[in-house]
Amino acid sequence: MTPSSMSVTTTMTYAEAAKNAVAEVMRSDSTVWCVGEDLGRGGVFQQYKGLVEEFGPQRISDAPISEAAIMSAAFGAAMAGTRPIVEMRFADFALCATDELVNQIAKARFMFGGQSRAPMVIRKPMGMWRSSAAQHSQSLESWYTHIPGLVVVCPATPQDNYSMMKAAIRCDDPVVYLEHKDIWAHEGEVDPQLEYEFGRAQRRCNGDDITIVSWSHTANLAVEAATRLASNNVSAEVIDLCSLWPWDKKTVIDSVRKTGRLLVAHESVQVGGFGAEIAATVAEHALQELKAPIKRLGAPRSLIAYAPNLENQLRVTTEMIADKAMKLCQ
Amino acid sequence: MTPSSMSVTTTMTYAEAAKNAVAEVMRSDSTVWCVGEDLGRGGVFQQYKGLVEEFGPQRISDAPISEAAIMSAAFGAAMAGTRPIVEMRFADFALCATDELVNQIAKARFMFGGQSRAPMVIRKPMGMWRSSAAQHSQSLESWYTHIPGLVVVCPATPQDNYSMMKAAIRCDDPVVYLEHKDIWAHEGEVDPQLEYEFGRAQRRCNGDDITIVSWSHTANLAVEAATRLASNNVSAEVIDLCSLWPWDKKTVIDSVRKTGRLLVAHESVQVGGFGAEIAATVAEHALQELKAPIKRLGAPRSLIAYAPNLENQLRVTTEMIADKAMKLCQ
Amino acid sequence: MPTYEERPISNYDIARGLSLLAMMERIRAFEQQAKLAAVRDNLVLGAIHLSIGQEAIAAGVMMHLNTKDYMLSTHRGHGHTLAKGATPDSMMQELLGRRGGSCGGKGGSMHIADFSVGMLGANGVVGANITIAAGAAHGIKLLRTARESINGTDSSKNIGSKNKSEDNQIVVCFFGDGAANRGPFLEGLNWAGVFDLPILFVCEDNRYSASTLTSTMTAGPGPAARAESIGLSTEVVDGNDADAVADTAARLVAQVRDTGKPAFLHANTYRLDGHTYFDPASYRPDGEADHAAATNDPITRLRETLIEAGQATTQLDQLATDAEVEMTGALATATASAWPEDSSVFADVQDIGSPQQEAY
Amino acid sequence: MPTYEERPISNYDIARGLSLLAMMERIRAFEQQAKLAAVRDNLVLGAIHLSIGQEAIAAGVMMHLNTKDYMLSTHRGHGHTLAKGATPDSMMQELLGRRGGSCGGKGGSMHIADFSVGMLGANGVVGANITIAAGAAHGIKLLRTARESINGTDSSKNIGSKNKSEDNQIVVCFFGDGAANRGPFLEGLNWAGVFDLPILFVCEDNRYSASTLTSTMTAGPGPAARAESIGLSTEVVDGNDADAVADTAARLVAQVRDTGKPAFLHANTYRLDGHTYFDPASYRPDGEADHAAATNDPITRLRETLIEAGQATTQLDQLATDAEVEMTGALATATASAWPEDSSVFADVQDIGSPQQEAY
Ligand SMILES: Cc1ncc(C[n+]2csc(CCOP(=O)(O)OP(=O)(O)O)c2C)c(N)n1
Ligand SMILES: Cc1ncc(C[n+]2csc(CCOP(=O)(O)OP(=O)(O)O)c2C)c(N)n1
Ligand SMILES: [Mg+2]
Ligand SMILES: [Mg+2]
Repeated sequence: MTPSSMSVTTTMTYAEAAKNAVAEVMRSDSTVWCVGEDLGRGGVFQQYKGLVEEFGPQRISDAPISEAAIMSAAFGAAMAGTRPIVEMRFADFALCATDELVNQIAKARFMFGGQSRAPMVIRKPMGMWRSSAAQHSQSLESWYTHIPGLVVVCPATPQDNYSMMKAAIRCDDPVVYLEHKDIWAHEGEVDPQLEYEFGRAQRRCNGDDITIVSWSHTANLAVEAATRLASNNVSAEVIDLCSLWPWDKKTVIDSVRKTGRLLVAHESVQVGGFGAEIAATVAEHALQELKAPIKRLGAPRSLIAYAPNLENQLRVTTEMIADKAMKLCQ
Repeated sequence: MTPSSMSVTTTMTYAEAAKNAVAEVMRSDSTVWCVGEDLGRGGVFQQYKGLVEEFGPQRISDAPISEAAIMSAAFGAAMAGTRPIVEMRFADFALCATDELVNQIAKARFMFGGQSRAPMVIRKPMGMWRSSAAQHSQSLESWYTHIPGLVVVCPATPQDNYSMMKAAIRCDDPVVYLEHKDIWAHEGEVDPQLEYEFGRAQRRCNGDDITIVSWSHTANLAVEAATRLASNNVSAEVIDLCSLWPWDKKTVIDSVRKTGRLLVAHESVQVGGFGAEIAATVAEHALQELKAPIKRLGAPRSLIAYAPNLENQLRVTTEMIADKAMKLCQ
Repeated sequence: MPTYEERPISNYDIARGLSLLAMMERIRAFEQQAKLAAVRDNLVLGAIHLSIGQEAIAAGVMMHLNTKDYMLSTHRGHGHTLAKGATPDSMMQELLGRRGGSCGGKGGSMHIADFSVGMLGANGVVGANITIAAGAAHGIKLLRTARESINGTDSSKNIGSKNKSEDNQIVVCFFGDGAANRGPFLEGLNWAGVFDLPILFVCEDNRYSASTLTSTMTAGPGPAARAESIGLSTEVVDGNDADAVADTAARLVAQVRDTGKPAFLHANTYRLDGHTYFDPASYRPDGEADHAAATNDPITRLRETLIEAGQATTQLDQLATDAEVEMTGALATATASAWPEDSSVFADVQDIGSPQQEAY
Repeated sequence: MPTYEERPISNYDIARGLSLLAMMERIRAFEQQAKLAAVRDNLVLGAIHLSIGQEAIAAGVMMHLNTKDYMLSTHRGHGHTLAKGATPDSMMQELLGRRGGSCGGKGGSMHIADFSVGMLGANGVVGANITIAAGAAHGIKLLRTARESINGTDSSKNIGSKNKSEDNQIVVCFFGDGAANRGPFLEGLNWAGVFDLPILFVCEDNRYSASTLTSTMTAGPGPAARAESIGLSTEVVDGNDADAVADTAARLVAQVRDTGKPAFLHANTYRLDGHTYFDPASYRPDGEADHAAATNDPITRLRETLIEAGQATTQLDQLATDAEVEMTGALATATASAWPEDSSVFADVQDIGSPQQEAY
């Protein structure tokens, strides 16, 4: 975030922040449009509320239940010169459009030797929310980091959802934009002048004893954990990656060099999660500076269950982050 | 591999090995069947050659160009009591059936509280082969390791493709079975009595200076690299993981404890690749024993290009493995 | 696509009518209790989708199936599941995420399933069940062939079993009007047609896909025309006329059993409630739902038919009362049930590489 | 679905016939050279799919397009690409993976594209182009609205431009008979219908999907019936009769331009070669291909028409000779071209997080 000289901040929710960003860009760029199921009634999480009234049903477009076509038609329209914002409703349903995203959108520019561009924002609400069970709760961000051609971002706060949405719409590459479903109603101050640059992490807490790297809603939990740790005299540095591709290696490595300890925390399944990439990178570049083993905290390799007590078994909580960090510092 | 007392080995190709395994199991279990495009003419790589003549078109079933339906219909048939072998033709096309594999097949047993099973072998020929460009060359094994409910295997030799295919068909869970397209014609000795157990790595070379972990065809290159290293007085231990989920942590960690050095080599994109999981696991469990940073060798985060000189830029070669290992040991 | 014609009331099948009504009342009562559990008691945490107003289809189709037949459902699957023979207790326990739930509390409403009665699962992904269902029918066909090849030639099948046709296991697959715009609709119907599979597809056309009027997002005449273009034997029925559904389904189920070939039933209906229990459905034109409730409630309509055919109101009321008692009981049972064992979250992931052996 | 009727030879449009033949000869010659490059010279490393025998469709449709129109193709896209106006040199260079190739040697035959002439790409995934093409048409419509809202009201469009209809940009999307069994067929056609998009879908039905007879894997009457059931204006044509294709396409292209609504053309044809250049196609019944080559080669057929209409054989031969000279030249140029810069493999991945900045 580049702080601006004359900031006028407003309080808004995470959902409103994205909506306001979308509306602002749509006002100035008539090629930007949104497409997805039920958008005309505000979208399933009301993150498009009121937009159809301002921009009309062509630019806030409903869609048939055809995720593959939503993704792919938006791509065609992007190649034709528009800038679509694609709504996938739940990140899980985006799996119905995997060929479209991975084989087509991510590859088009390269495959055609730079002749085409796919400036698209692909919104995929992710994460656990309201006992939604195995098909409505997944966090698959690590998949997309593995696919050349895609930018992958995970806003954790209203400010980020505002600034990163603007950056994503401006971006000429396809951006997989992963909002977390559990924080739509989170409120926060938003400075509309703050600009976000992909690949920049945010140091959300400064500390000397341990580096905690996280993203999406888990980054918020990590900040809470840092507060608890502080009261136990452990000084934790919390780095919110914000974007996973590109990701801010320098900030992470510099921090680990300083603290000598690394914990990566994320909601998604630990095996094959993006935490592994961070751990592996640090193990390659800062091994000598480590005072303790690198730890990861992700979900066990099980499926997300419906019953709340079962679902809770799969959560990475503030407490778990604090405990693990504590142990690592002992 | 459990060696058998009275082994009669036969020479066969990697493609034939799998075919023979399939045929043998089909002879004894009438619920096993294969389904995919063009199977009645032997399949696109002739890996089903002759099977329709023996088992008929119902059990060696052609399919419409409907990967989603092939995957999903096989799943329905599995729940109904058959044991399908699903042919996806190219791993890339399997992306057309991602919802089916990830949201349905992998989750059914758990989501339904153990009421259903999906004993399926999902064959996805992967990897670079014959200048096939970006949509016919991908290696996405790391994706599947991240999905609870899936077994993920990568046979590298005819023996493995024989023994692992048998184990996969016997398995009551869905198995993502990734054959490498570039080695269909590789010949090797196959002992039909050798049994494979998932989660067992193979130590393909013994060594003391460095552990090289790999899988699929890259494991063969790692073995070649070990030979070159030996002539430079570097003793490399080569571990072929064989199955990525479950994977043989113990063998890898024990080896790293012995050698103090780890290089993971794979064909797929390095960022978010399964090499990261291995590096992260070792960085957690054997950090103290490491004499050098953990290194990974995977493809750059670019797309696979058509022109051979470009394609070559993206390859992990024997030479690169040997060089990187050499440097690590200096 | 013949549509249903008026039945002369003289030879009306009262026993069947009563049985349909009883089932419809049970479905209605189950969902009313489920809604109370959600809204009043805050005990249903995930989304539930009610089929209030659509009960005639579940009841009218399922009465022709036995527990060996398979059925696959949607996110709106309570009615189908109950009509297929699942017990309300295990269903309500599942909705509340409790021990005893048919999926052990792991699935909830959207993944409700009861394999013991041939109910192979609701589905949280619209349309995904269509290809799976075609596959279940494929499995039936393959296993039949496998058995025949063990037991002797094809002809033995015709000699051996007297009631051959009733023995022929089939699959029924439900989905909504919105699902007909997803790829699996084409791929699944084509699959069933190509492989001659014993499956009846039932499109429950309630005119809405969540908050969207489906007709605004559907090109051409709709699902039935599409099914016909894929070569399926297709019928259209007033899905709120329980007898019409039962008659048409009887014909189609028998046809599927006899021929082993797929068929398609398009049933027009209306959902009286919101998309989810917390959806006020304010996107509907004013009065639309009220009008439907007043004039086109399938339960009211069937009651009227039965009264016309001579049944006493009190007897019919009793069915509603019985259903309510049964379902209030189910909710009480579920509410009193324990949570699942914590450790069950690591069970039934997979045999090999299961998180029970190593959590990560 | 009217099928094409016999044209009286008296008012035959010779100029158009010659132009069609010239294009067909160029396509044929290009692919013959490409095959030589592959088989004789071993210079084409990836798979190439030849459209020999299917040239009339590419030529007959594309003659009604201009370079502002978009076209999306399949794995079998050389003919489409050439007919859309791409240069043989850049195409052959692409097939050989050389510098100068229209995709810089990164795509090869299966991803051939030339955006400068509105050719938005071949596709390695069967059917995937259908939804993308619908989207390109969606983009056209959105941009038109955006321009109108800047330039004034809708009515200005009717006053302002004299040749309004010809100015209306459209999309043409080609695919094979096999693609009609994939989900994108349904989703893409429905999309185009729902949003009233200016797109012509062209199904090139060569009866085979790789080694499989498509009819064995297609339920019902086939793609045209499916398109009709999705509400698209649909015609069927003998795809090996170049004039018939040109006539029908003229009508449909004009209709799509005028109405802004989608249409569907089903063109029956036959591929004379294997699926890939190294496929012996031994799965075909004996003599089938020979018979087709003898009786149903679209080039031979058009030559016969032209001769009947009074054209001299020598003049027609000249077109073939010219084409061969041109395409031999293209192959020579391509063969002499350098490989792409090694570093280009890291270009055009993405602006942000590109491997040019950091390889991993
Ligand atoms: C692939 C997919 N896309 C979107 C959704 C979200 N969703 C759940 S139900 C529904 C509407 C379904 O409409 P219809 O098929 O007519 O069934 P109905 O709800 O009317 O019974 C939608 C869009 C989903 N579950 N799956
Ligand atoms: C999704 C997908 N499945 C399978 C393939 C492999 N494949 C390439 S071409 C082809 C046959 C296509 O048949 P059709 O659509 O009729 O086109 P034709 O080759 O006859 O021109 C197949 C199966 C593919 N490229 N993409
Ligand atoms: Mg509906
Ligand atoms: Mg074809």
